[in-house]
Amino acid sequence: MSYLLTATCAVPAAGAVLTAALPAGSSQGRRRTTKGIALAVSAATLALTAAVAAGFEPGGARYQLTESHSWIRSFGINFSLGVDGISAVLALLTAVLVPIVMLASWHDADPIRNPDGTFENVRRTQGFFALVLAVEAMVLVSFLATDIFVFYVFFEAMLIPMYFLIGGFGDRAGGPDSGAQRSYAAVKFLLYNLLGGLVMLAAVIGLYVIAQNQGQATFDLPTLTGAIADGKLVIDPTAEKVLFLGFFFAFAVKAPLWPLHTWLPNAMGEATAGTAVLITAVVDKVGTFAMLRFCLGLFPGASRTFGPYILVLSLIGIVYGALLAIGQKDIKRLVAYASISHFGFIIMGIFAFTSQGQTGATLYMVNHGISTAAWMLVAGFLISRRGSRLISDFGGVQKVAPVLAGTFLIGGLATLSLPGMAPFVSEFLVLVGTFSKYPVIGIAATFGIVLAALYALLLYQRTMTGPVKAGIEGMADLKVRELLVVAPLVALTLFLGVYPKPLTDLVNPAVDATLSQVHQTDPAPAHPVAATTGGEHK
Amino acid sequence: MNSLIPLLVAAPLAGAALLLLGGRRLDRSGPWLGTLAAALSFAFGLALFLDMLGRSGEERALHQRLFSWIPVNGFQADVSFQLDQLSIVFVLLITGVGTLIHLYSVGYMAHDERRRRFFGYLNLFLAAMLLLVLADNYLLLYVGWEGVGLASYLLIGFWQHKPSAATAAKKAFIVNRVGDMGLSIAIMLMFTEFGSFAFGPILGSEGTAGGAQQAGEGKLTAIGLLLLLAACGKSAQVPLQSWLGDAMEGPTPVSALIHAATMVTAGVYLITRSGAIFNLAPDAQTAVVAVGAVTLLFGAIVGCAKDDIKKALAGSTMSQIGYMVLAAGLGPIGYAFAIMHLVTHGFFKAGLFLGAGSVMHGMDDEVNMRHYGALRKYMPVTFVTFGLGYLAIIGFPGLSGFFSKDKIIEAAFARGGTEGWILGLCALTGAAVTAFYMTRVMLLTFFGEKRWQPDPETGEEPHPHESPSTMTVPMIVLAIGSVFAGGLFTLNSSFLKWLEPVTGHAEGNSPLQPLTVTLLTTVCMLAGVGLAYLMYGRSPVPVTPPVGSPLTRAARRDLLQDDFNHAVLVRPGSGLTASLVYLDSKGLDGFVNGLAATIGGISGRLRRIQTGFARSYALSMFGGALLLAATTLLMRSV
Amino acid sequence: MSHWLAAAGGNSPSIPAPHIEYGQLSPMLLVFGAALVGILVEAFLPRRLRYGTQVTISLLGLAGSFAAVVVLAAQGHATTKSGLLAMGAVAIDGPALFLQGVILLSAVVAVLTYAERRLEPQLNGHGVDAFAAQGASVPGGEQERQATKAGLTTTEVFPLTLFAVGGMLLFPAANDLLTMFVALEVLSLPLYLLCALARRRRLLSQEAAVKYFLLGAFASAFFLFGTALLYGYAGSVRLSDIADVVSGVAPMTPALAVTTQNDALLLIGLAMISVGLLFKVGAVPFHSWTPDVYQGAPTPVTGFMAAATKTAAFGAFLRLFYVAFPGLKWDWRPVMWGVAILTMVVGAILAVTQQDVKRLLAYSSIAHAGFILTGVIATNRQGLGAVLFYLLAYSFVTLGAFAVVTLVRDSKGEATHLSSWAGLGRRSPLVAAVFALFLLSFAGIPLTSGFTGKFAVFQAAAAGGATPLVIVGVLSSAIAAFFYIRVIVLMFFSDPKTGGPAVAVPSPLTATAIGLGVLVTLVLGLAPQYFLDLASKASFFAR
Amino acid sequence: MNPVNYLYLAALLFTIGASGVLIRRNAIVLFMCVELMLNASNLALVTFSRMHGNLDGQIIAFFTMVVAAAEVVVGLAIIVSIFRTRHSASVDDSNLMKL
Repeated sequence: MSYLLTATCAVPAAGAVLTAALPAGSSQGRRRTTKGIALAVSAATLALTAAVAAGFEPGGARYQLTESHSWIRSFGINFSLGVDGISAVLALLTAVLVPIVMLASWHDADPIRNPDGTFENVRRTQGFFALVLAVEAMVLVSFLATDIFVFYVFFEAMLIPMYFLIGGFGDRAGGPDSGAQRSYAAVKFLLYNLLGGLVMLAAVIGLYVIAQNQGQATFDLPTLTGAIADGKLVIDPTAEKVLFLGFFFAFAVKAPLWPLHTWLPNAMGEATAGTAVLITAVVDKVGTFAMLRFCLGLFPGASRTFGPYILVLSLIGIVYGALLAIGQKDIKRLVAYASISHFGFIIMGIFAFTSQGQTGATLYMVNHGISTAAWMLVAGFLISRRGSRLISDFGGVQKVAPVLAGTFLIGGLATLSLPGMAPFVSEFLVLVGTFSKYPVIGIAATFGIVLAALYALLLYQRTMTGPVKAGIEGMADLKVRELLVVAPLVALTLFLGVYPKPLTDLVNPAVDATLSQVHQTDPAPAHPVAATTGGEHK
Repeated sequence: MNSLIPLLVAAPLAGAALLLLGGRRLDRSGPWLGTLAAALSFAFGLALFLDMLGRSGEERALHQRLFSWIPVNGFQADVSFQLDQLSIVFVLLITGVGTLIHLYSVGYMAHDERRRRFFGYLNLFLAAMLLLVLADNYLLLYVGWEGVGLASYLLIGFWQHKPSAATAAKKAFIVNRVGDMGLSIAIMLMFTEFGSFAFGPILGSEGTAGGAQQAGEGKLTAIGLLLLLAACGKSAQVPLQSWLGDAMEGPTPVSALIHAATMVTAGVYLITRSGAIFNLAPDAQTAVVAVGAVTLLFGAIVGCAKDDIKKALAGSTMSQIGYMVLAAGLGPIGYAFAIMHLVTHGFFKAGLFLGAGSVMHGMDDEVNMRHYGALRKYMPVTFVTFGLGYLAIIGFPGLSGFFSKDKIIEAAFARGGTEGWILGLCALTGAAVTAFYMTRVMLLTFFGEKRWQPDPETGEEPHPHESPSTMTVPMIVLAIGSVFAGGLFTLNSSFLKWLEPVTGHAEGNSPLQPLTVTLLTTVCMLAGVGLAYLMYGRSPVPVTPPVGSPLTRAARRDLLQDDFNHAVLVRPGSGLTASLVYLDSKGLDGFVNGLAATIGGISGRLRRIQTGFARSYALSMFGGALLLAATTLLMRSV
Repeated sequence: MSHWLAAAGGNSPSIPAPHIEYGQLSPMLLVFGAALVGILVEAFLPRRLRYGTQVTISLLGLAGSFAAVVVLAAQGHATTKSGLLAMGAVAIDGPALFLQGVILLSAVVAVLTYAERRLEPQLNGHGVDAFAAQGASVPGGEQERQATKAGLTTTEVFPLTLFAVGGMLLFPAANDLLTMFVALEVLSLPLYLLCALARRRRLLSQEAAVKYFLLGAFASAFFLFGTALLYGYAGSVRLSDIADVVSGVAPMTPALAVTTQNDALLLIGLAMISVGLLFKVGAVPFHSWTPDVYQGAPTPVTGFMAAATKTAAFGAFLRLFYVAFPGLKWDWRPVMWGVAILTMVVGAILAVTQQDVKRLLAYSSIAHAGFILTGVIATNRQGLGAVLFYLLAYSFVTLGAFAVVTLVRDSKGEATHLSSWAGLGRRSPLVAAVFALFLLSFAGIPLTSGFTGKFAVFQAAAAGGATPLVIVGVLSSAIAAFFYIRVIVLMFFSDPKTGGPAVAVPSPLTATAIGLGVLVTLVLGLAPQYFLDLASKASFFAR
Repeated sequence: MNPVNYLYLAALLFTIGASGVLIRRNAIVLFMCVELMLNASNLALVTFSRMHGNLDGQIIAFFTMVVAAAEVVVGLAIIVSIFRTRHSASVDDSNLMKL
């Protein structure tokens, strides 16, 4: 048994504890040590995750590098980890984004200097970076867990560090009531997700009891899905539907699917840009990931039954999110609504039940993570410079800070899925995958790409172009640290747009396995022809 | 030679990357670097062309597969190129005209501090456009398709500090996106129909039947209409034409390259490339010709009313592309003519735009033709090259436009029946109107009295002067092309034969003799010129435009296209958005908050039970005991 | 008289000496013994020595008792050798020993918080604790002033607590209704007194005591009347005998033939006994004393009461329903469903608008009683184990939380109004973090003991066919989460009030108590297997 | 005499006691009502003891008396101390804590 996966999750967890325990102080040196250690831990995690992805053989078993440690025997719970292609790419996404988020949030958690020169809350720095590492550890466990209970525990537990990240660290750009707004956002985030999680808890228990009654007292995902597929575990259709809805509700809240999305704009709007990225690019992905892994594998029948309805909801989400994004006055809320639209695409890809759709959805999770991170973090740099989140406070930034404006545009273009950039690949796959089974929904979703262009470019136009507005003059362009944040994201966006094969190779087998779990196949073309010309010069 | 094909794209792409990432160090050398990249690409294109000439007709098409782009089960998207007779025409046009315009821009943008970026964008455009015409499948074409859209967006909005430029850029992108939607749905439809979206398997090649031949007409019509939607967006055809006029906010070389010679003709390329589909979908073809015919008149009418020289030319572009689309819609009989007109139009329209740019350059960026006049004396080279382009576009016998347009009109009549007559007459009318508005431009700009206005801020009058040689040389080259290209192509039907392996060939059955058509066209042209001379040549032109007829006023407002879009799309759209924002905060969020408030309210009410009186607690216990006993008893009796 | 003779049977009236297993009763005997020694200490030792002696005696007694429990369990009295003691009056079995262990540990922690003398400002150079200088003095009167000046302390609280603990140990082990009643009174009476002994806010304290006392006595009366009715029905108060009569396996006598005809006796008796027990666990609608008493009592007592009383009462509840009334499952389960649902929902909803930490925790304890009831209703072995585990987890979180409450003080003593907790996280991040951990455990967030407990209970309930209860439980958990989180928001995300309370630095006593709470909360959340096993092994009643 | 009549009496006494608790304000009286309830239970116990012919009920009654006595001690101590504070034995005066 290899301990690589445990190590991957344990390193950030240990790092979180270590970071939290570091001595506090207002001195810059102390802060720098804290940040350096946290960054080093996240880099180590990235290395481990890369080792996991490198060690994964696409042609091999469904779950690889598996390990299982007895945890709570009484309920048949093992701390089981395993990686498949989908979780590998998502773990990689997490590990890549966390150091970047840290770097981007470098000064966001410095202690607040009082007017009299003293510092308030000197543990802020330690707290922030420890919480980020804690989130990373929990997200990684969620992605890698092959035990439903373990997944559930960390799926829920990650709410707490997230909650403190949202509520405790604002972006200092809010109005006078920003504190109240922030705690409102944090509470809303927590309660919404907790409610989802508790409903799921009931479903988890229900599933366990059903399995127990049929001699399968386990939470082990491969065992359960195998038993369901072999007919050894029979869930009554009504119960299956209820359980599916229980699971799905939690994931739909987290994802977030319309109409359960209303926590996201508040959370992303009030949190720091780094935290907002963690929410939308990392934590929310656990929701969509879990739909793919748990809902489909455990409840194939119910998934098929509810699939079309979920498609409709996701379609509404796509259009609704985009329209709302167009109507926003606040940059970060705009990004949040754009994310809601994107999550619609992801969920649509999952429930279209085609390999294009699901591969697209998985890639979409990665690509949305990267591109939204780029967009949001640059927005964060912008906001911290101006001290305002209102779009109307900006204008003409490209004149004074061209690099900032340029990277912001790239982020926006990635968000609108410009071909050549990573999100295009996934968005097109999702659309094509949906279209081949549900043409009407596929066509309707395509409207989303027009609306995406509208919100992304309107935002760029309003903030960056035109004459330089008051308060913008003398705005500094991106600093080296900030460039270090943006450059890898932009590079990844472009690279994965042109050459997504490394990811698709990882993802394809896992998607095949998932599709066969729900007994779905791709529709055959009406008049099949050779897929490619493929020819060299004759 | 195959390996040269990727280099065609790579050269400008590398140039773009270098220029955009290179930083200030390249500010000075940037323009030349960019031009070099374009020229390099042209050289590759030329080499490939010469190589292609050396092979027989069937072996001319080259394929080069680079790598598997998106490999997903049942879905194979490759980065793979196809260079055939049609592509090479485009490659040469794009790189050739592109290089010239790069060169022109070196002079034109010499004083712009952000010129390095400008050349970066231009190179990016070249790369994307080449990708568009070299792709061997629709998805890769789509990448180029949107890539040119991006370059167009960046270049229209190049002067971002001008709100009008930023707005125009965004508008262009978004209108194009509507068209792109058509293309992407078309690709999806192809995928579900054929399991592929590569040209070869679907369209067939050189005698081998493709998947299109097996598919039902309904599906093909749908694909055709969707492709037409895409073409409408990119080529500024009705109803997605509204962005082109505004796109003139970009620097003039951009208008020349992207919004006249190359990018806007991508729609024609798409339709021609997909000929195999359209040939089997007559309804789609009818739609194409209808769009073409409407647009050619629409653009021409708009062109008549504009006082902004670039906007007048933009109307003209729209109209000329209408001709091409019309020709492409006619099927095999028209494809070659569409492409031929596209190439000749590339020459003369680029030349005209460069001329306009030269005029603006001399007139301190004045664009209002009513403030021009008598410039022929001050800018002789510009006058001559512009004049040659003018003659070419109106179809003056012997010049390029004469040959290409004439063929299209002929083919339109050859469609036969009522349809043929309507199309033919539209095309003829268009020719007359073209002559009218181009003569108007010519007269207002170069003839008559000088009507220069002092700068409202500095009070200085412009001092028109000839442009530097980096600008005039490209104009001269393009003028030569405008004069001779048409004749060269028609000679021995060389162009037709060249393209035949790709487009196929068909003989039309025109109700009119070719000579009759030529005569009619010439007469129409002369009538247009004459009318324009009567209106603008004989009497001095007022500096402020007269009110004009309702049609003129509508034409000035682009035939109310923006008003229409505003009323039908923008206003309801923003209303919808605003109401959704309200709904989200008050409805959905309100529900959530309301739920919390309700629980709080219940809690507040329920709290009052806790009165603090021990006896009331005892009462609740007593009641509870009674209830407990009663229900236990009741449970038993039930 | 004739009956008396008949019952004695025969003409040689010799009363057999009851057989008492002192060794196996030693946990209780040790505690009672320590309590008696404590009384003697109060009587004979000079005042200044009493505090130290009492604390030592209490801790020794409790620790000894706990050791006895462990030894008994190790000897297998919890599993294979479980049985009845003292002529069938007391049971020694898994649940009894497990809960006795929990109660004893809680008591140890509670005694630590009782003994805390560093939080109150010193008087005459002496540290004083949370208890009134002289319980009998009139609040604000001359006598009180003098007593305070003299530095008097009420060291009687220690023996009182020991008596209560003794009662609590007996309560879940009681195998007949009489023993149960006596245990109930033995645990209750000292608690009534302890409630009245707060050093600060004595009016509230006395009010709490009088309310608790009157309502407790009222509930006891119900319990006793229920006992009488059940005795009437079954002719015995032994739980197993009642069960036999209910299931019809008992030999039929003429008297039984008469009484068992009337099920009303049985059912009303059951209902009335339930009233007594539901009162103690704080289930709706018998909960109304909880908030007032929790608020008014001295906080260390509240913590003790909340943890240990609930444990003991649920122990008795379980024994009663699992041993005496398994045959009546179909009668009492629907009623308990209703009670559980009401308890969870009302507890959670009422807590939402509370403004006082102690009242908030009181309502939270009501909601938790509801959650535990779902485990009781499961009526399977899993449910039993789950409830045992839940009680263990809940006790320590509760003790820890109330211990933290003692730390947050202003000039008037403990600052229990929520508004004064604003910004605590900025002033004392550690204390706030610890309290937040307890709150999260209450809320049932994974990786804390509260989650494991809730999961176990809900899982058992679902397995026992009470799925709707699980759903209600889950939804009320969500409501409950709302008010726990509200406190966290207040502590961490609100600005501190100027002149607000400060966090007093406690002595190692309270620190140990809090530390133990944290430790148990985390261990039961992260690695609960051992304790789940323990609870699962213990989940078997002797009859 | 039918022992059931004693039971009716016991139930009546219990109800009177419970009603007293609910109705009376004076803490002492209220407490006496509780005692009445306890004694009603005793009556019932003794009756049942007689019916079943065993002594358990009677013995329980003795226990109950002892418990009641202990309760009186504690109860009176509390009531007296609160009376000294407030100069009132009305339980309704003790409602500082509510809601």
